[in-house]
Amino acid sequence: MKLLYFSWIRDRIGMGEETVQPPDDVATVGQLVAWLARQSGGHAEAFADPAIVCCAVNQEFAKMEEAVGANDEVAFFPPVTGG
Amino acid sequence: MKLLYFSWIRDRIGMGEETVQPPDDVATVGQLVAWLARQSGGHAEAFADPAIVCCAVNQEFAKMEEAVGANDEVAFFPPVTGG
Amino acid sequence: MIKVQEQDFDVGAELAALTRGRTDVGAVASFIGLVRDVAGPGALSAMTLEHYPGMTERQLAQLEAQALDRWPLDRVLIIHRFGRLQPGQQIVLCAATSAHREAAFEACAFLMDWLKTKAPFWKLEEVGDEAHWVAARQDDEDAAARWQTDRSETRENES
Amino acid sequence: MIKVQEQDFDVGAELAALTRGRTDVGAVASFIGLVRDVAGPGALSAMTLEHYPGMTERQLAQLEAQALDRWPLDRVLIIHRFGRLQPGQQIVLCAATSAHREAAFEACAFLMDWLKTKAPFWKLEEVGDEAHWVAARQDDEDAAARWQTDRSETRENES
Repeated sequence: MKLLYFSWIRDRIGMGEETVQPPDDVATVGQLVAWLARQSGGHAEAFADPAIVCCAVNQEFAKMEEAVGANDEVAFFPPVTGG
Repeated sequence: MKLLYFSWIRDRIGMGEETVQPPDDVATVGQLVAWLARQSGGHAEAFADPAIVCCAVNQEFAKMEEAVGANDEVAFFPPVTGG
Repeated sequence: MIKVQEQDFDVGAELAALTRGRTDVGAVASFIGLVRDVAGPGALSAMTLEHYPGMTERQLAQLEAQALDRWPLDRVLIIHRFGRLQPGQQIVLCAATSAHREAAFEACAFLMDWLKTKAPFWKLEEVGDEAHWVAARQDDEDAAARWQTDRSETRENES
Repeated sequence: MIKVQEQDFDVGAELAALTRGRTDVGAVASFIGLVRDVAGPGALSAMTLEHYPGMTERQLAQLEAQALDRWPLDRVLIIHRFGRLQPGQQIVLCAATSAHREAAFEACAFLMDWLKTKAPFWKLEEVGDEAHWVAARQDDEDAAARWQTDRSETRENES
């Protein structure tokens, strides 16, 4: 599974991109966030408050219930500030 | 009193500008319209329906009750279509 | 700034001039009105804009002042052409600049609605051998009416 | 038309291209967003726009399609820059063209409200020796919410 991080999420994790293989019981965005938060101190800090983390699965906004799989591109970022 | 005519009001009257000396009992825009309508066939045609004629006194929109005097610039025109 | 002119205008240059050297203006809303061939492709040969010199400038300056008074704007620009124009040519440019986009958008829409109903312009359309004056539209009146407030009511009734 | 680019854009040329050779488009509404020195004159040294390449283009194309679907528009233009920008520089240009002004104005405001809340951009402001990420604004969320319909709700929930 390809992960992308942007803005202060990337700053806290310390990298913009990584490939991970979460266990089989990680089937949704919310479960992936919970699993990622245990991977390092930086990850824990980035996902300390999941309520302020946004997610996109395959470049479309996704809610915490959304399913994720091994072939998905999953991105995490703070609320966007375009325009 | 200086009068200006625009658009189809001018076309019907046959001139864009004239100077008139209405009698003393012409004291408002409405009275001026009634008096002008008797001055020629073109005037009569232009002011046949006063409800669709707009007026400006000294370059500000004016209603039929508005006072007019000898030193005023009075313009008549159809509803505007700017922009 | 108000400009009533026969010649065309350069949209890019006019808009850029509104914010040149400024770092406190985040929003530029603008509107360009073009001569539209309402009678169908190729039917309208030209449109002549007549106006009331003197009153036009006066009304546009009042309109600018009202917009500046009503919204937190930095600058307002209204350029309105007169004379004989071809289909597709530019008639009018309105712009409003502000720190924030809401004020700029609203003011720009207000300027256009009021131009349609308060600026002393009249349009003569040439279609084939016929020329006819464009009638004012009721929906333009309705659009302008939504900006009515007690203050603008009062102003409208001033002599 | 969607453009996501690092280089600056020419507003006059971009807007003129939308209606070149056309005689059936009467209205061009547009909005230019500029880098604003929110911290006070001279305080902001630069703002860097980061974005999510791929998703940005995808979201902007969906936004364009929604505007074209929702209003009787002729064309939509969205140009959004990324990279490091100075105060006063251009960030974004939105435009909508239509036969009539109401559709053009509404669509242009809609594009900006949705860009603020749906386009995957993030702003890093440099003030003195400090750099901080700009937080999303609740009032931008509120502004975007006014365009919500059943259809856009559904679209938002699509995977």
